Amino acid sequence: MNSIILRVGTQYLSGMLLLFSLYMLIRGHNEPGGGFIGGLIGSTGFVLYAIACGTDEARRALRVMPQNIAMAGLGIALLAGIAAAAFGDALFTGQWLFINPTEDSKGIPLSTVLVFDIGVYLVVFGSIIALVFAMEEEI
Amino acid sequence: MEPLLAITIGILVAAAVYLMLARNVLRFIFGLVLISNAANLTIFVAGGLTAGAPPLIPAGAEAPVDLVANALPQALVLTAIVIGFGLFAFALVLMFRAYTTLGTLYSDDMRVAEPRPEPKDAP
Amino acid sequence: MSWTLATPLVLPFLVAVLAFLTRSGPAGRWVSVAGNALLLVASIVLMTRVLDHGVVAAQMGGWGAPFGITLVADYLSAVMVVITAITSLAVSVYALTDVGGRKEHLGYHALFNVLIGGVVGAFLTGDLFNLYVWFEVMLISSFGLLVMGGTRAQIDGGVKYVTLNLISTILFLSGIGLIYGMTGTLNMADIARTLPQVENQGLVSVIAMMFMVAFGVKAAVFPLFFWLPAAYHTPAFSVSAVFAGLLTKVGVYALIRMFTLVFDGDVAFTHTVLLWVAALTMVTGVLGAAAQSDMRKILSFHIVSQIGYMIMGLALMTPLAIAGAVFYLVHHIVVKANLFLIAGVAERITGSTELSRIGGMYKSAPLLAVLFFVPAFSLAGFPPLSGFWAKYVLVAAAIEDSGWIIAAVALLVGLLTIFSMTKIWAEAFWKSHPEGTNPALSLMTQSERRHLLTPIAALATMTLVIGFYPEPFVTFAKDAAAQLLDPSAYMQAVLGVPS
Amino acid sequence: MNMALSNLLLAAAWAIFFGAFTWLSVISGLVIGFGVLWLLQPLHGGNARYFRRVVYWLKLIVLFLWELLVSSAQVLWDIVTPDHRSNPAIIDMPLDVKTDAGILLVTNLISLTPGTLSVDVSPDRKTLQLHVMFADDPDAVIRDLKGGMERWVIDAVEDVA
Amino acid sequence: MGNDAAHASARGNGIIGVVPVIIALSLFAWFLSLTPQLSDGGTVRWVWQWVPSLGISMSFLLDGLSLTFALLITGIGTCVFLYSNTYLAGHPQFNRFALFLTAFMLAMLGLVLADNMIGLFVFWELTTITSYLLIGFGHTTENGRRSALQALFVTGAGALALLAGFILMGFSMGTFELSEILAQGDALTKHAMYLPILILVLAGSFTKSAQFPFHFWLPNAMAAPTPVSAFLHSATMVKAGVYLMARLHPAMSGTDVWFWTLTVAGAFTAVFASILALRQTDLKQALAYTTLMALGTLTLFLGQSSGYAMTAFATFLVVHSLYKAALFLVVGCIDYSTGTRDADTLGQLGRVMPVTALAAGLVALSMAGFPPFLGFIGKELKYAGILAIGSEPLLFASALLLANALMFAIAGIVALRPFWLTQEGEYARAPKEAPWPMLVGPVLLAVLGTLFGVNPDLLQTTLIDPTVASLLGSIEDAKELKLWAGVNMPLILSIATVALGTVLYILHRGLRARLIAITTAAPNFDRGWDAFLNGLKGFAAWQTRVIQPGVLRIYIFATFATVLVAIAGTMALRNAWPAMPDLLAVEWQELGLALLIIAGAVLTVITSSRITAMAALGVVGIGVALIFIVYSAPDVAITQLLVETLVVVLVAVAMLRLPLLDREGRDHRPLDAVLAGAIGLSVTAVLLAVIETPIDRRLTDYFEVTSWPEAFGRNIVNVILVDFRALDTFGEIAVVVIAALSAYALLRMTDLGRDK
Amino acid sequence: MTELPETILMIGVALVLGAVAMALLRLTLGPTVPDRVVALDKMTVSIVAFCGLATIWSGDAAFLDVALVLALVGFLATVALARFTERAVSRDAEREEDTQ
Amino acid sequence: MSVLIAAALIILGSLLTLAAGVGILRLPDVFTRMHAATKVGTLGSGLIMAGVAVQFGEPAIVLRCVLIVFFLLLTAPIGAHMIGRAALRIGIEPWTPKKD
Ligand code: NA
Ligand code: NA
Repeated sequence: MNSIILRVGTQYLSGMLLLFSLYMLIRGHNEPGGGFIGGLIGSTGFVLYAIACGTDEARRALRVMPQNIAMAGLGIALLAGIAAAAFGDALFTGQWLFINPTEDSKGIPLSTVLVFDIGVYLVVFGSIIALVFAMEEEI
Repeated sequence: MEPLLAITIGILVAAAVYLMLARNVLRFIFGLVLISNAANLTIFVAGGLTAGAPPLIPAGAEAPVDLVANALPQALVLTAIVIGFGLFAFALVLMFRAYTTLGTLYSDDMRVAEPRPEPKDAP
Repeated sequence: MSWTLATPLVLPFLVAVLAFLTRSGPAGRWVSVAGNALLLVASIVLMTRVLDHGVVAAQMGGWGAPFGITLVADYLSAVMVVITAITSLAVSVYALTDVGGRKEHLGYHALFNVLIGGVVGAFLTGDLFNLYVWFEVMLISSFGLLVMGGTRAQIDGGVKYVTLNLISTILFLSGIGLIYGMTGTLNMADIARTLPQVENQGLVSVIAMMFMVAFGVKAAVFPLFFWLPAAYHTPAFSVSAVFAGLLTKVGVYALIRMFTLVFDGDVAFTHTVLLWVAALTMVTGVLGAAAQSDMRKILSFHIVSQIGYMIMGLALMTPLAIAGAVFYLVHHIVVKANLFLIAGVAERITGSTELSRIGGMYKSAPLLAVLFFVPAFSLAGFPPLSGFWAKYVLVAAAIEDSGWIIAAVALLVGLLTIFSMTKIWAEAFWKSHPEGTNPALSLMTQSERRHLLTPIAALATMTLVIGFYPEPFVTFAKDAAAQLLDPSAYMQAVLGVPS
Repeated sequence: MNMALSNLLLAAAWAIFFGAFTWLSVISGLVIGFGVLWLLQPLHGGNARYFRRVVYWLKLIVLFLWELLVSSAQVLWDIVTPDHRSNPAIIDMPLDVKTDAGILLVTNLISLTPGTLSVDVSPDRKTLQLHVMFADDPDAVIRDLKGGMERWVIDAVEDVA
Repeated sequence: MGNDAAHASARGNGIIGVVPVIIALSLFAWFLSLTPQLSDGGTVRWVWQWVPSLGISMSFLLDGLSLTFALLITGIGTCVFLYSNTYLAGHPQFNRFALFLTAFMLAMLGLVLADNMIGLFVFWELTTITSYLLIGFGHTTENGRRSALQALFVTGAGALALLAGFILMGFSMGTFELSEILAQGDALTKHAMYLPILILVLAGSFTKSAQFPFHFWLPNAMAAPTPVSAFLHSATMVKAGVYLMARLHPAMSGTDVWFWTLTVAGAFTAVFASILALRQTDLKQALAYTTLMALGTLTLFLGQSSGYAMTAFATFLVVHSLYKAALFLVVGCIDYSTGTRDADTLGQLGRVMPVTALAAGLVALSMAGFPPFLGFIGKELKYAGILAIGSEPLLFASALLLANALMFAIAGIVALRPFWLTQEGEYARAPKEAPWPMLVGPVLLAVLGTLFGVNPDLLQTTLIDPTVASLLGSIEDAKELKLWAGVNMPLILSIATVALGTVLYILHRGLRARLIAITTAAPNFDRGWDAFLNGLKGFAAWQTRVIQPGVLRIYIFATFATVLVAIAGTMALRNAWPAMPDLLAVEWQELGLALLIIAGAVLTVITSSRITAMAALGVVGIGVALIFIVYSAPDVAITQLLVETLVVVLVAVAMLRLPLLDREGRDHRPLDAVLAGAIGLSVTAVLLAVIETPIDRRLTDYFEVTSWPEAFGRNIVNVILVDFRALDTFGEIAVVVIAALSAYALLRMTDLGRDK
Repeated sequence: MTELPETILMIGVALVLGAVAMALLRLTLGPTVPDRVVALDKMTVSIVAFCGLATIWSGDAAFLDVALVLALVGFLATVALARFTERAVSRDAEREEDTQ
Repeated sequence: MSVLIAAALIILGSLLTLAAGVGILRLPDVFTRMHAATKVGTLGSGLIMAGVAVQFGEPAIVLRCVLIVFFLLLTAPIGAHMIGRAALRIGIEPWTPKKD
């Protein structure tokens, strides 16, 4: 797409989209958002990139094959579920660790649930990019 | 609202079915999008509608203070939407590939896997 | 306990991920084989557990039923998982030769193992929406496997397969929505407990019929089977083998599960419909096969006709009949998958599966002839092969239930099955090759022979074992039927309270 | 932009003194911080660019909003009145702004101010193709834009050599 | 015709050729050793529980009847194996042949020994399969394959009826053990299910024993190598049906249905077959038809219950087996040394093949029923038996007379002409005496025939009495076998037979011409078979063209039509209609949203512009998203909007290479519209019915109170997705990955071009 | 914070929905592809407005996230469609159809 | 006080949104329609967001409103540019009043 305006706009927008997607991912457990939404938004960042600057450039920017990202995401999500075995719990039982909890707040949560959501993010992100890129390269 | 949505869904389905019955498989794709939406709405409606109260627990509270929307159907619909998108995307690519390989979007002309019987086949 | 149930479900996905990330080298395919071997072990462990404890259930995520998702295995589920593992192992070995590097690099092994994962999930889940999810997992991976190769026939078959299956999927999804609207739950045992309290029981029957159609498409019953003969003869042989063996059976499994556990309130209506469906499926399927002249097309239509037998068992709804259906499921998966694998070898050495273009294998490939003879005549129901017992139990059940017509139909269809099987036998094996060539197994390399024939031989052996020593299988099927007809144990295991 | 950074730091400090990140504390912090920096200008090698830049930015924003409001009225009027008294035309405007950001800003702001719409930028980035709703005097339009919007943008984002 | 003998060479087939002979011989010896225990009508039973959960066991019962059959099977088997080791010497597929033939013999043994009906059925089907493989031994010829299929299909069809009969009998009598059923006396004949059982069982027997009208497969089965014919069609397979009728005789006979069915079918088959036999010029074919005649006669006798009839049955069973096997083998020898079996060509072999000629002569005399051969006694008993028939004895006697006379003639044709009359054609090779292994059989059997004739009570005590005992319960009922029973009706009939037979033999050529004329005019069952097959194929093809036409649109239509019938039909039948909803309660902004969605849907349908369709889909998506917003589902709304955006993007990309929507004219399909409308209506109806029931929120209540305290999340929807129902979500992302991979593979996989 | 009067919001909703309806009408009428695309784009922007109203009406900020996402991503569809229009016609595939 | 401002902003914003809709419908060609959609529409949504911000006043919400408006101002013109250039490239002539 040989539009200067779009390309320049994309410079700012795709960055913002990626940033925003991560934000949606992190806050997803307590407010609207989460892995799906995050992943979808993140992928639109690269979709825009591909539309504005062509898939070759977008692929170079991504560096990794999108399907590998997606598969890795699936693996991460699965491991997050299997991790429960280490604690003698059933598959996909959330494991939580709270850093410096105080009496009023639980503290900063780290959990397999978040890892799972990250897996979801990567899957959605990678899959959609793989799809759109492949399609883009057909035309 | 539920009855109105029931009717709306019915119309969506009717439109979708009509499109899916078309000769041009692209219309099937359109129908697929419509009917997926109809299915998602069905779950959403069947789970009961609550206006203006998202299923979020306000900070400081242990649970929603007053009635909030039914969260489970929302989760189901969300899942269904994403799955539906996956299926849609594949179907679209398939039809695309069908056109580039078979040279047509008209299902009547897609007779490779099941060729028209030659006259000699007749009893 | 919970991991006994979870492991067979988790393994295939783990294998898929590993196989995909190692797809560039030859490692991927061996990961797949090893993973499926492990799956077999896990499934056998599960089976022993089920044999000891009856129905076993576990709550994923540790959230109690009906709030979390339950994995549950009764005899039926357990045996289906075992048979799935056997089939997938056989096919993954076969694929070592049958599936080329290009497909592997595009992720064949990932798709295949995710497919298996979906199948296992469908057999093990006790949650209706979760069942939908596993159906989708199977469906989408089957889409991919079906069209992988990109031949024109595949694309065409794919279009039909995809469109028709998507319709059933949507129907399934909507049905779940409606059930949830009526019962407020998704756990199948919980639904079974709640559904009788719905006052509009007529509506329950309507939903039941929606599910019958949705699963009917998956199971390829009359008049919803179009997609199967349109597509199953097009993909790689290992793919069509696993499709023929497993996919439609998941539909049958779902029908059995739903119409013994959940929709048993209006048997007089629903199961009468099922009986008609069964009869028509048997007949139309077998006649369809009689009209074909391509090995895989014949076999594909026979899947349809055989599905009819299983539905017949469900429709009669007597202990013996259900037992027959279960026995038939197991027998048919082994036999049918094997026949497609054999078709693959035949195509390899004769150059086609079109009967008019091949022949001479009886003379020059006697081993293959034997390996074909066993499953083929088992399918035709000749004693003492597995198919005979499957058919015997069902016909006996029908006669016991004074179902004269369905019994007659079952027997007649059996006769026509003989007709098509002998057609393949006479054309592909007895008749000399039209080009006068001698299609011998020696046309393949040593390793090709090992990869292709080992699974075939193994499955054929199973057929013989079931045939010559059916007692344990029959008793098992009878116990499974007892469990299915009295779901109290199932509900007890899932909900923890006596229903 | 290190000046901007220090300005932010000062604002943060200010807010911390108050012990609360409220609107009041933050904004007042920014203003006061700006003032302090301006006082200490010599300390920073006496370059006034940052302060000019901030002023230009504010100017740009304010003027833009004003333009937006004023000329919206025109379009609104044309929309609600039955007859179209507009006299649209496609006109080319030479571009002086160079940087990517500048071009984006100019084109977007022009598009956002009713009556003018940037349609395309020529590949050589020299001319901007505009659709103007009230193009009774194209030269006047171009003059206004170059003297107004583009000027302000250049001031705000580009270093005048 | 001698294609199977063509491979022949003097040497045998090594150990493979000998093993079957040893097996058969040792079995024969073993059964022979058992005769003393059974001569007084006793039995030996052996049981192994096979499938107890189905009441199916591997139980074997050895009594007079089964012993007789067992001896015939193993004895003749020995001769045949010895014979074929030379007959097929050096044949490339001899090993399979030996395997199949041995398997067949064992299956046959199992059949006659089995006491459990299902066990019997298993062996019954095993004989079917093995004979299929044996008849198809000449598998490279179209005819060989056709005959094999025909035999398999006809007998297989009967077998299925038989299975049903057995199951029905088993459930009716409460056991599958024949001995227990036979022990219950006339319980079966009195049972309500007797008639269906009888019909089903007879269907099995008649097809197997090629009774009219199922006779046509047997002559075609002569495509098999001669030794196979000798074995299958003299003593074994075709006699399985007879055996079954005999086996069930105690439990099922004595009713009018039984009497008339068996007597008439048997008599008709006998006459009909012997007439057709006279027609044949191929010796083997001629013998095949005389086999039919014999089977008819045996069936005829099984219709009765008199001691004479039973004795006649037992005797003729043995007689026929002996001479028929011998004759087949003789014909084999002729074929082997001359390369032809054509009666008109053959002649003057007596001098070159003296031993064969001798054997043939002896056997033929027995067959023709001359004293002092066993055949004579057999014939006398037959007449005695026929005269003992309760009703219409003379009619059946004359039928039998005609049949016997024809048999007499055939005997002449087969054993007299080739050896002693003038040869009228050329032989493929110079004829010479057959090698000794091929002669052992015929000679031995011929000698036995003579021996038993001279010394009947040898046979009487060992086989006949026990057989009759197992048919009628006690050996007292058995009539005595005598060469000279004084001048009586049977003797007169015998003389008449000889006279008529001689006449027929002299005239047989002329008769044959006429017969051919008649029978070709008469309906031909063999051609009927072809008609049946073509009909079947035609019907199958037609049906498949109708329901699997290969047109996607029809498939989709049928599927949706089924959906409609399922939903609307059930609603009507089960009266699940909802109450009419109160639509006035709707608020205007809700109506607005609904109309927005509807407008989008309608626009998608009516437009023929792809971009409009795309945009319209976007409208629907936006409308649905609005509904999600209004009804408090922000997460869903966001997802919906994002997905819709991506849908538009993907479609917009794909469209760039796709053609216009409509090739010719607008897309207007009234029928589809009707179906679509009907489905839409029924969906609405179902939904209205569902929302009548208030939603039970117990799951959600649980999630709301546990979401934060136990799952540490305030966004309940997200907690459900990643924790409560994480397994769903996992499956779902698997779908997404695989969708991407599949689509990618689909786009990247270039046609591997393996389809033509 | 004091509630806004319901009527104000309802008027707002009515006006916004009215705008959507008009956009829909334009979408239907066309006549050119860009017209339809503009209409769709306009709808997206209107939904942002609608989300604002929903936020006040429900008193829940969650709907602002919807608006946020839409504001950021909504134009992607516009871009894709615009590009389709441009390319499709420059490929001269369908001037006679879609641009009518 | 803030309620009144919020109300005013919302009504005004909704009116502008509607006006944009009317413009889309009534203006003569795609370019003029884009004028209405891109800016009047954006302005309308922007005002409504301002209303939301005023109504709530909480930093988090105000920040989000600002972001929304910012994103709208950033994306809307780009979309408009894409459509406009597509329209030009497929040869749509700008409408001009009949000079008579
Ligand atoms: Na969807
Ligand atoms: Na879906």
